[in-house]
Amino acid sequence: APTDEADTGSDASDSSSESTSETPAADACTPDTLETVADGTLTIATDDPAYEPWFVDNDPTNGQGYESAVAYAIAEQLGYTQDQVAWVKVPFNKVVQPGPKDFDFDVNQVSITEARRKAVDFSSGYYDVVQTVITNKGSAIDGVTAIADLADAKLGAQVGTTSYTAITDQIQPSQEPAVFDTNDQAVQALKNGQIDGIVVDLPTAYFMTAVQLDDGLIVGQLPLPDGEPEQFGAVLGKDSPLTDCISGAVDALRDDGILDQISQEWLAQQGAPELS
Amino acid sequence: MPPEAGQVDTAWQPSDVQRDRDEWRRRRTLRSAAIAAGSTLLLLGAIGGAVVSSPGWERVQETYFSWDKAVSSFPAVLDGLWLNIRVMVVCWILILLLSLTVAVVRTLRGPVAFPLRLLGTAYVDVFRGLPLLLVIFLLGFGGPALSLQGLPTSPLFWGGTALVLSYSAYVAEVFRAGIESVHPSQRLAGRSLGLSYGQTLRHVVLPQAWRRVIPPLMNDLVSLQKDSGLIAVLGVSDAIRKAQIETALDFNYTPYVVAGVLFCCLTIPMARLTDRYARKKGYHGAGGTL
Amino acid sequence: MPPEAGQVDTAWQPSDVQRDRDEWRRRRTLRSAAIAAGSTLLLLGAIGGAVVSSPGWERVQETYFSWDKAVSSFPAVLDGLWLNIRVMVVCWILILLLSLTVAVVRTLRGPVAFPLRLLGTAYVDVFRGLPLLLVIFLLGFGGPALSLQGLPTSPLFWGGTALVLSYSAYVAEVFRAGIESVHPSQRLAGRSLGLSYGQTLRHVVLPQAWRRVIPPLMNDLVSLQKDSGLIAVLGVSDAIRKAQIETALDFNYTPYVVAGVLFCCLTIPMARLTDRYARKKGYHGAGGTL
Amino acid sequence: MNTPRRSSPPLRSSEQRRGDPVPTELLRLDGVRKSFGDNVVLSDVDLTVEPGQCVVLIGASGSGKSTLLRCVNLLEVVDDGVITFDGRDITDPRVDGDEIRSRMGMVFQAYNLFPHLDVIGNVTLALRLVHGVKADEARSRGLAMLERVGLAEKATARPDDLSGGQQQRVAIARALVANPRLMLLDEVTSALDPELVGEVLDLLTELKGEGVTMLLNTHEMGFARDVADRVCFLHDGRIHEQGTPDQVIGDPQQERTRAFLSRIRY
Amino acid sequence: MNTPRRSSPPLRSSEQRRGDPVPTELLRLDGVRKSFGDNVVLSDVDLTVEPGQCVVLIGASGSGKSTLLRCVNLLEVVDDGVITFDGRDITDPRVDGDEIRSRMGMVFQAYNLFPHLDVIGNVTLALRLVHGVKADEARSRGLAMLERVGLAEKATARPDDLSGGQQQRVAIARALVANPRLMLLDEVTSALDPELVGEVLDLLTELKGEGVTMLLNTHEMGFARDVADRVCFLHDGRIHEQGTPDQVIGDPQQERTRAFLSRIRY
Ligand SMILES: Nc1ncnc2c1ncn2[C@@H]1O[C@H](COP(=O)(O)OP(=O)(O)OP(=O)(O)O)[C@@H](O)[C@H]1O
Ligand SMILES: Nc1ncnc2c1ncn2[C@@H]1O[C@H](COP(=O)(O)OP(=O)(O)OP(=O)(O)O)[C@@H](O)[C@H]1O
Ligand SMILES: [Mg+2]
Ligand SMILES: [Mg+2]
Repeated sequence: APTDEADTGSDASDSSSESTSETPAADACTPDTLETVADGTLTIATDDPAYEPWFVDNDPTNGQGYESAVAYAIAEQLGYTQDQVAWVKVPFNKVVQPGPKDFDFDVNQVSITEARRKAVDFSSGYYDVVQTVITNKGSAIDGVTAIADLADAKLGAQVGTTSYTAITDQIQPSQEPAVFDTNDQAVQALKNGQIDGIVVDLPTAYFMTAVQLDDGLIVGQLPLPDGEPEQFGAVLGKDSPLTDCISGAVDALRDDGILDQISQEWLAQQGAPELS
Repeated sequence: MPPEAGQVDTAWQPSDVQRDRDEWRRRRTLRSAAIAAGSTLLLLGAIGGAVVSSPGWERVQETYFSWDKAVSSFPAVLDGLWLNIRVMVVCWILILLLSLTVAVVRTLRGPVAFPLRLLGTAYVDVFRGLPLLLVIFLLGFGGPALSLQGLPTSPLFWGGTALVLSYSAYVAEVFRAGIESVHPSQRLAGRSLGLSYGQTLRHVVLPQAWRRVIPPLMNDLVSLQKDSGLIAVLGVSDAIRKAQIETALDFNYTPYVVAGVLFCCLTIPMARLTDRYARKKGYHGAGGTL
Repeated sequence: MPPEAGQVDTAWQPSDVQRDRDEWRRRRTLRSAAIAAGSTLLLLGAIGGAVVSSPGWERVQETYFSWDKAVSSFPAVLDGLWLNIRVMVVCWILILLLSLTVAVVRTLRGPVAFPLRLLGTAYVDVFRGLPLLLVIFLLGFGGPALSLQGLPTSPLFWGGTALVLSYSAYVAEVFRAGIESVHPSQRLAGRSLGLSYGQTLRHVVLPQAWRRVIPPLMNDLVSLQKDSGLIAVLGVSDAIRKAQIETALDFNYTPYVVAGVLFCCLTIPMARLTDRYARKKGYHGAGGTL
Repeated sequence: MNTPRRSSPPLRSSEQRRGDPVPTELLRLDGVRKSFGDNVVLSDVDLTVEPGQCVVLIGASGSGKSTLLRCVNLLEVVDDGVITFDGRDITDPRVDGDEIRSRMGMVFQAYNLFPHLDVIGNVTLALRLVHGVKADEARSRGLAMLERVGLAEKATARPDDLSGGQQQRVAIARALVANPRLMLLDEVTSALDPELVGEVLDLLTELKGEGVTMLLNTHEMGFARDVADRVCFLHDGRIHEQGTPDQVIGDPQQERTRAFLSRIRY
Repeated sequence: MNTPRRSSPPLRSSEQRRGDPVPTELLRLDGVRKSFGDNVVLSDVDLTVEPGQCVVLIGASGSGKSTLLRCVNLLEVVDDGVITFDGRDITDPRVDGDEIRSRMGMVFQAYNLFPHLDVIGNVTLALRLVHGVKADEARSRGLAMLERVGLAEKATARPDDLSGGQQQRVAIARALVANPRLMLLDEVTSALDPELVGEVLDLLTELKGEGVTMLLNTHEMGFARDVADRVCFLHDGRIHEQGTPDQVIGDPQQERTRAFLSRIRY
């Protein structure tokens, strides 16, 4: 299952806090010099199954979906062609384990946090996360506009996500949040009326309300904790030699507006009302 | 009434009294059986009816019992099942070996065997106590992370090791109960023939223990078959994981049901065969009409 | 050499020959025990040494055995364990009741009981065959989806039902083996006293079957304790789920180990107590020095 | 051992049947047949036992002695024939077998005590469950019965801790405690050490002296001679010879009886 | 039954000991003592068995007869005293018990056949495993032995399908097939139906006629009288009286022996 999560997002520009320079020399980051696991090939990992709208049809190789497109863009930025990119399916638990890795980096909606940096490296963030509350029409929290009104709700989230932390830290409901292995199990529970609402990132919220729920609706988005954006970043092995290059590539994509372009293409762009 | 002496074996005919009785018994049996069958069916029907006529049934049926989805997900799930089967077979053999060793060690007596017994007991206690998932995590991720020379990093290797270690602790207890259920006089009879401790164990005690532990072993084999899927957390795809992947495409849970049916197709014949085998090997059974 | 007749019981002193032998045996026992203990320690030491001196040990230690993380995650994991315990206790009672009923039904003979027996067999086959996770999915999500009047939608209710149904199929087989291991003559003895079928079952067969099934029941209880956590997929948090949540904060897996240790703290005393109980209840054991 | 039997509470069945004419025989078998599959174990067996009588079955192993007793105790369903007990056809399928069994006492070859209950528990189980006697009274009646078989001090012992002879005496006490109309005893001494045989046979002799009706089978010809009112020789499921012990054992008329008796040597 | 014993292959131990002076006694117990916890079961037992002799132990249940045989078979470790077998002190802890046991044959009270093996499998198990006889030869020796006990046609039957007497004869064949120097027989007829006792005792009488050395215990006084060269009366773990059968059984000197014999009535 995909996993994101964080306490406090770190700023995109200083995300690779362990790297010495923000923009490494471009010539150090070519397919010839990069110490990838397979020479001349960029091996990218994600979980199986991979969910929309981040991937489409559980097939990362088709370049469709936000993260698949970003991954190919990073590869292109580093000078790899389409067919020099290999995908491997790696469960999330394995990505963050110590030990040798059989991939160069992993994209799997993983939120960047300082605590996690003790275990893995992160690239610069490639997506700014907003946590959103969704529900079914007519539920107990239909029409809620203030966070305080969610206090008695039974909310659900996926395990290991920052959405869960958002419930416990920001909403602080009286009922213990329900934690699910995957988002679609949370959706099932919502349909059954076992929970009142789900907290997910905004793009997933759009996908769920539009596709998975018959009469789902977005209640609103949670305000950013202390104003800092939470970001998804690519995950690399601890002290990976590639971290700086990947971060450089992400930064370049952001600066060139390519990330925005990809986001326009794959993620619904309407905002949601912010809960007070 | 009674038949003539001398023609009993060949030409016995039931007396009138007996015919009456037989008739009465036949009618009563029929009636009772009909009542039993009827009430069973009624009960099942009532449950089924309640389910089918419930407001949510249509949605449940679509989500869990969609024929199209079953057909389309079948190949993938079957493919995953193949992994379960291979893991199960290999691990089961290793489990039998390891658990038998541990069980034998735990039945040794005397001060000489004390450290071994202690080791066996500690092993059983710890690995029976630890959740299998944890053992798989520790070995499956921790093992390769140690980067030990000569040991493979394959998730199948480490996941299999975790399964074997965890299950052997359970199965060792089953074997121990079996060994302890063989009457001590059998062991004495073996020793008095000049057989050594090991020979007696091998040729006298274990063959008898073996028959008695078949039903509980069967239980463990069935659950191993299913737990073999837990090594999916290490990144290999078993039937359940494949079902999950299929489910993610359109959030239809039918593939899980397909996996369940496939599992049943494996375990039910296995259970029936074991039952027959156990019975042939002389389970007498306290069940009876009296 | 031998003592004088008449003073045997009170004043027997071993003869010189016997003293020699005792001395020789004592020395040999000591030596063998030392060898056994030594080699055991050596083996464990070698494995431990290899692990600790491996290149990846430091990272592994940090990831799995971090003291700070253990302390910080302990309260949450303990809180989750409380759920496991509650679920386990309630479900275990229900499991014993249901499985005993099924086992008794499966040992009935005669045509009258045929439909019941069929039902019992089908139940055991299906629910033993289906992976527990699947049963939890089907009932935990499918059950509430039916929106049946009068039934709660609580995941604890439906998850508990799934556990009870699944485990009872296993435990019923254990009970059945136990019932069938009671010698038929015991049943006859009961009936000949005028006890009815049910009274004989209740007062003669089951008390004897009970002692014999304690070790396998213990196995099942231990695994129930751990599988009780599977209902976490329905959104309630058990010890393992809590550990997972803690782990997600910083990708440190120590909370899993904390959960494992807590589980062991529950199961090991339980196992020791059952062993003692089973032994007191007259397990003779084919183990012995001969 | 000195509690006279007649001081026990009156028998249930004789209360029920008050007023009816008392039939001369307590048990009557007419043309009883029993087979297991193709194996015809009993055929055309006629036999009567009068109240107070002691009838002894003798015959080779496999001749059907145990099967006959089990049929009378309704532990087996006969193929044909009528067994009348206390004036009632108990082979009728409409009869409540539990009730009939509760009025007989049966003791098996291998004593079949319940290992999970102590001695007094074994003796009082049926009293409490079947005869509805309160725990207190059951206990005192059980103790009195144990006293009578000389085992009062073993009341709280486990059956496994008793010698074979003691176990068998407990089994007899268990069968006897509910004042059965008829005692069925299936080779009650054959699993015992020879010196323990005596104590059980002594007890039976005593019971016979007290007027307990008994149908039993044994290999102890000396004992059969001493206590039997009538001896029946079974061979291949048929009664070939019956009469007083002196007739059947002392002076057998049939060739088969003689052959059987000669094989029992030591 | 007509294969003479001496045509069997020569005994292993007599080959090993060729040249040594043959000791007059085969088995000798000196001051043997055995206790279980506080319960002293044997004390100060002296006994000798000469080759070809048949020594019979008699005594009440619990007097220690089985324990004595088990001590000789090294199934129990004595507390004190010396047992000499074939000239060697077998109570010495340095002795290889398996090797000693392989030169004795022991038959138990409750016959202890292996239920998972067929009859021939039971008989040949030790031949193959202990005496290193090839499967073919073991089989033919086993069959010859079964022939001798009159059960050749039951070679492939399961023990559970045999009658008690047949089972016990198989157990004797199993013990005898490896040509033991000494046969130990622990109440081999006490679990049998009286008419089956005869066939086993006949076999033993025959073995005795062929010169097999036997140490046995029995409750069949008639048999003891017929075959024993010497009878030993055990009481409370001590040998109180020994001598010829006519002396001990016919004309016991000790009060205790008389009391014991009088208790065995039928
Ligand atoms: N439940 C049964 N099923 C099949 N055959 C049986 C059953 N019970 C007894 N028999 C057969 O019936 C025959 C008579 O058995 P039964 O036990 O009545 O003999 P018996 O005279 O009591 O012998 P013994 O002196 O050995 O006790 C035997 O051939 C036996 O194999
Ligand atoms: N393994 C044992 N542990 C403890 N006590 C034992 C053991 N074996 C025998 N005994 C005790 O030793 C005593 C003698 O037993 P043994 O079996 O030698 O008697 P026996 O003369 O063979 O009697 P029987 O004629 O009943 O077979 C008995 O009191 C018995 O309880
Ligand atoms: Mg019988
Ligand atoms: Mg004995």
